[in-house]
Amino acid sequence: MPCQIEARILQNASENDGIYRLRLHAPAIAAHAGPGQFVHVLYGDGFGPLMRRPFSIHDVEPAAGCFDVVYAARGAFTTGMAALRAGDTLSVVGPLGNTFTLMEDIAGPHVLVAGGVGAPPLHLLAKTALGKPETRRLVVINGARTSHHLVATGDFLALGVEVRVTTDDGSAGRHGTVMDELREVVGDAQRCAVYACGPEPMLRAVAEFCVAQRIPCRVSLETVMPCGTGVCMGCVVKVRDPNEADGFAYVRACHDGPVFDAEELLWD
Amino acid sequence: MPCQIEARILQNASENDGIYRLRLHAPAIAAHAGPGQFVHVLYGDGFGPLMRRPFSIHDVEPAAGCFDVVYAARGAFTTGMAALRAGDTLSVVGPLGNTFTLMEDIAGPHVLVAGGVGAPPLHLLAKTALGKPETRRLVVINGARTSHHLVATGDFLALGVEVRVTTDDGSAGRHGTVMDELREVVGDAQRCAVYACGPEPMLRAVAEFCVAQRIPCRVSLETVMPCGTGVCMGCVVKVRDPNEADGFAYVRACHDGPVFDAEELLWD
Amino acid sequence: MKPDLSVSLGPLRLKNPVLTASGTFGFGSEWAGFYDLGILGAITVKAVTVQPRRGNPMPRTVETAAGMLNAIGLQNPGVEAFIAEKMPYLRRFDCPVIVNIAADNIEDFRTLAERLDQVPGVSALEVNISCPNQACGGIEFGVDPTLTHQVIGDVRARTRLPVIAKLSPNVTDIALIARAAVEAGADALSLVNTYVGTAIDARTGRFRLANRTGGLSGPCIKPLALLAVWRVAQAVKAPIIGMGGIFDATDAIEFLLAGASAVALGTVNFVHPRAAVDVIAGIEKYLEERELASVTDIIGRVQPAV
Amino acid sequence: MKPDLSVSLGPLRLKNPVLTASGTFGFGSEWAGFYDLGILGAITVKAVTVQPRRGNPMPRTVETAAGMLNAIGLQNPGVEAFIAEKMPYLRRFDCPVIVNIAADNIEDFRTLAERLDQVPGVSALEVNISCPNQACGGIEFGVDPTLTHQVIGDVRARTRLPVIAKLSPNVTDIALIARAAVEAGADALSLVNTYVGTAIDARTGRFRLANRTGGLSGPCIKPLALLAVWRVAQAVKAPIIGMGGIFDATDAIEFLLAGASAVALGTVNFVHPRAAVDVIAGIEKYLEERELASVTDIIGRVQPAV
Ligand SMILES: Cc1cc2nc3c(=O)[nH]c(=O)nc-3n(C[C@H](O)[C@H](O)[C@H](O)COP(=O)(O)OP(=O)(O)OC[C@H]3O[C@@H](n4cnc5c(N)ncnc54)[C@H](O)[C@@H]3O)c2cc1C
Ligand SMILES: Cc1cc2nc3c(=O)[nH]c(=O)nc-3n(C[C@H](O)[C@H](O)[C@H](O)COP(=O)(O)OP(=O)(O)OC[C@H]3O[C@@H](n4cnc5c(N)ncnc54)[C@H](O)[C@@H]3O)c2cc1C
Ligand SMILES: Cc1cc2nc3c(=O)[nH]c(=O)nc-3n(C[C@H](O)[C@H](O)[C@H](O)COP(=O)(O)O)c2cc1C
Ligand SMILES: Cc1cc2nc3c(=O)[nH]c(=O)nc-3n(C[C@H](O)[C@H](O)[C@H](O)COP(=O)(O)O)c2cc1C
Ligand code: FES
Ligand code: FES
Repeated sequence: MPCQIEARILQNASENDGIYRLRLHAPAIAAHAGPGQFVHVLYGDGFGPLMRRPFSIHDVEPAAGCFDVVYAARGAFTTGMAALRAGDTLSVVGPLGNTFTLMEDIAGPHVLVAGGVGAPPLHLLAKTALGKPETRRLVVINGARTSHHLVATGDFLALGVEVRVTTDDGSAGRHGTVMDELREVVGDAQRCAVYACGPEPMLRAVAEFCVAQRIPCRVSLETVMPCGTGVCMGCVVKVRDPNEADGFAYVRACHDGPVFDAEELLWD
Repeated sequence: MPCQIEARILQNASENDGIYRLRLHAPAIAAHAGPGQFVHVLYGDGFGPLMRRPFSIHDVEPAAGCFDVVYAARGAFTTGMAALRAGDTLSVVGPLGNTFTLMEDIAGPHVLVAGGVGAPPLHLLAKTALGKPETRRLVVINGARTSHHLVATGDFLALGVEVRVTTDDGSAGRHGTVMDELREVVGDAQRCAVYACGPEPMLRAVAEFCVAQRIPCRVSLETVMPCGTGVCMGCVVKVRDPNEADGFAYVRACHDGPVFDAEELLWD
Repeated sequence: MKPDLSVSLGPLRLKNPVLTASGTFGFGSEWAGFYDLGILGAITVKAVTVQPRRGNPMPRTVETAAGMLNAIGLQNPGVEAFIAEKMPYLRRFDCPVIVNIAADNIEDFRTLAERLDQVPGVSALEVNISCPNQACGGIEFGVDPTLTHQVIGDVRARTRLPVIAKLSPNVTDIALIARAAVEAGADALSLVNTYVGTAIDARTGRFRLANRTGGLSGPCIKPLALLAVWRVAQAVKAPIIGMGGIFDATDAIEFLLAGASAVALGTVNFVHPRAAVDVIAGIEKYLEERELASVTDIIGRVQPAV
Repeated sequence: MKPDLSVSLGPLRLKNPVLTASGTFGFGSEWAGFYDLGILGAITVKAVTVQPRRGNPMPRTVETAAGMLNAIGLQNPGVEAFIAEKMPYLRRFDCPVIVNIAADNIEDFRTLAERLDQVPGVSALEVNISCPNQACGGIEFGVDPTLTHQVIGDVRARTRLPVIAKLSPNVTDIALIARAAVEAGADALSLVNTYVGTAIDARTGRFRLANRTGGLSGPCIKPLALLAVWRVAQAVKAPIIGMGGIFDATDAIEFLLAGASAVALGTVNFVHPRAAVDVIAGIEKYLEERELASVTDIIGRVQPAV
């Protein structure tokens, strides 16, 4: 059950080029948040920005009543948010959306494909998956444009999981894309499961590859989300629906997602 | 000639209950600003607030290239401005408007009536008047609701001029209004000149008193000022004009004022 | 003594004047975490059509200065699924349910009116005449007084429920449309629906909405909506549900002063899910501070500036 | 090579597409401190009437969400004083001067057209048909195609200057009015003028403007203005001067993409006095980055979203 909280900022610091980590005190959210879920954030009382923006939950410490968000300062909202300091407050609504759940009966590795600021939900997934009996092997593929754009690599390493870094320019890890690593990991490991979050072209490549290879795959999608709570129908994604004309329907990314089975999705 | 400057904030600190002093680095403005003139201020790139707000120039240090504004945090704009810190920038347009000029051939005192946040232009007037041959005697009447609402009293005292404080509740100085002091100062001093700035009801009382007593009087008026530069006609005040129907015209407070001769003004 | 917040919208009696605006509150079921829906004056649900509607392609919304454009395209499960799947939940609350009905032809409006007439728990119909009429080459029903009269009259003839006409503000003279709706039998008027606008992405050179145009809502339209309400209040006696950019109790009071008997909260629900709670409390406080016994003491009471 | 910024507005050739919007730039003389007026594509001055106008009582303006309402009431010194006192200054700059003319009866429009026809330095007339017509019981000229045709036709017949019709957006179908203006001989169209709205002070229970209603301008109206421009561009061939909430070069480019041949800066002048300088530079940079030879390469070139 989502709730609305004026959360105190415990920390809001730069991690990498334009990448920030925000720690918020919001016990009611920290108590329930699962991997893949997000919070809908607003700062200021003015109308610029007017609308909330969604951010995935990167980490939770239910005991301390706090959770972390990792975000990129891109447009007006996120650069404005980056200027806030510890002690300021931020209005958050959450936790929202569905969760990544660990797929069952996976003999091979669970492969988490994290592109750029798509890393946060997969970090929380990795953290919750660790130690569970179904998690025999966990591989994180952590890609970005350059080493400066890598997100959460240190956090993944700190979890002690296997991390394979790729950068488009070779400035860190493998010179290539997450797809190169994915093909390799899948190649030597049958019956794996894939979980992905990142920019849309990457997600599409991962999803189409997995569908073609019959590898079970879940992806977390980003769309513009005016309400985040399922009431406005502004955030829909196209999914297969044999009962509908042309075989597709629009479902809410905020409420029915953001995590979808790659099999269901239709890409334009 | 007004100019537009991205001015660096040198200081922005609370002085009294909700009263702030802002020091800005803006040499082109500091070099030319006179008493009664104002700057038109904007903060942020967003549209909330959208419009600039006018603030009188309280003090200038042309040599250091900076000037001061003293303001009350009231609405959205001024409370937002109060949250800025040294090192931040603020867009200022100025200096704008006409100036208080010292009236000539005044045998008695020049009486400066400063109500609440009307003090700033009179502070700069007092500072520039000091030492001029025509300034034989200078009396500042500095009024406010309570001692917590007094503005610039310390600054006036530091100039070494005669300061008469009044508060509505008697928490500092005389228990009464600036009008009580004004009547007293005028009573024992013939041929004085009055300069006033403050809330409209006070200004009206001062102006009507002076007109009735045939005391030369200049008042600085506040109206909503969308442009501050004389182009929008949004800030007008009603002045006598025998050439117009009904004997009045509207003139721009920002460009033809903000300082007007009390004789000219018509109060509704 | 607490002030009396209750108001009447024709035959409909509300415990307070704060409603949700259609399309911004879904069918209520997502709101359980934020507050008890029973506190609301009434719930207005998302537009319902005869057949299910899939809605428009994405992108469907874009933020603009102090507002947003939407082009959802009336996505909804259709009237039968609404009655079967959504009404049971809505009936649980101590709060009238206003069903917003939409159609692109008169026949569908008639069908909806008849079908919903006897459904338990439905308290009123809000007729969304902002849709383009297929039979008239895509011109909106609500921009033409004759079409407005026809739709409202036909709905009126087919239901015993109170009929609320939801007016489009995209017209030269909204009072003219309001009069047509009232003459055709509308018990109350809702205004305003969204203002039609667009957004373009200079970087890509493309429209930002797949549908090209969308409806503008939020604080940016408040000055326009407030005037529309005042003008209609001068022109007709029917009670008005005012909306358009209401974000807090002060905004709501402005609409009441302009002549609205009730207000609806739209876009604000996305930004402040608990807005209705705050607006109801804020209206009560305003009346208390002024020692007014009833909210009806401020309706339409705006005075000249000077 | 620098891109070519010049555009044509019918017979009027401008060195770049950036103008000032009438009423937001006075008669230019206050701007000397900010930049050389000669950089502008054209200067459009404040509305001029036959007789001097004192304007409305205060308050005349109020800030709203991302916008402002104004009810200045056409305060101006009258056409004779304008010619004698304002034109000499304006003639000094290497920049066409467009004179905005306003009247509440047809006779005055004719008088203004004849009087200004031969005044040296006047490059075009912009006919402000958003004023209420006294002879028609206060209905705005610009909301009625017949009245629009009459005013523009009468002005057209009395001047050899290019005639620009400035359209009101407070209409059901702005393309209809645009067509009437073009048929009557308008060389170009300016749109939009302000949207009529109001503001109420909940604390005092009063209207915030002495005039009760005012015209809404600023970023809040941009989505509406942009659509108006696009619609008119689809309907007529006449060149369009687009305006409404333009605050930076990106906004200006959006209007050009929507089909405006030039843009005018209004409310932004109050907030960013040097806006015109930045907008001209920003358009040039945009074209350079895309290796486009001329600003005409983007006019009307908006594409579907997907
Ligand atoms: C479920 C979900 C989880 C997300 N998690 C993260 C995260 O953990 N870290 C992170 O850095 N980013 C995350 N994002 C993206 C983040 O919401 C956008 O980066 C942010 O909205 C950009 O806002 P802006 O104003 O700074 O930039 P803008 O310049 O406004 O926009 C930049 C991009 O964000 C998109 N955007 C704008 N408004 C919204 C909105 N209301 N909802 C969604 N997208 C919008 C725009 O279309 C544009 O592509 C997530 C998005 C979704 C949908
Ligand atoms: C020439 C001049 C000099 C001024 N000097 C000072 C000063 O030295 N110190 C000081 O504290 N205040 C000064 N003011 C007043 C100051 O401009 C207002 O207090 C400020 O605009 C309030 O803005 P706000 O958003 O915080 O409050 P709001 O809640 O927006 O408004 C509070 C009051 O300010 C008025 N106001 C709003 N916008 C404007 C505007 N654009 N122009 C003028 N008034 C507006 C409102 O009508 C209202 O009465 C001066 C005003 C003028 C006209
Ligand atoms: C996303 C969205 C969907 C809407 N859907 C409907 C609808 O289905 N039927 C309707 O009559 N109005 C609909 N509206 C209009 C609102 O009910 C309301 O009239 C309008 O948004 C103005 O109010 P606001 O500014 O408070 O949002 C919708 C508005 C939005 C923002
Ligand atoms: C204070 C003010 C005065 C205006 N006066 C006039 C006028 O005299 N004649 C006219 O045609 N338009 C007038 N306008 C309208 C503008 O020219 C312009 O059409 C409108 O403001 C929209 O542009 P903007 O949003 O960029 O301001 C005025 C606008 C403002 C804000
Ligand atoms: S964001 Fe509103 S339904 Fe998903
Ligand atoms: S504020 Fe615009 S003319 Fe004075």
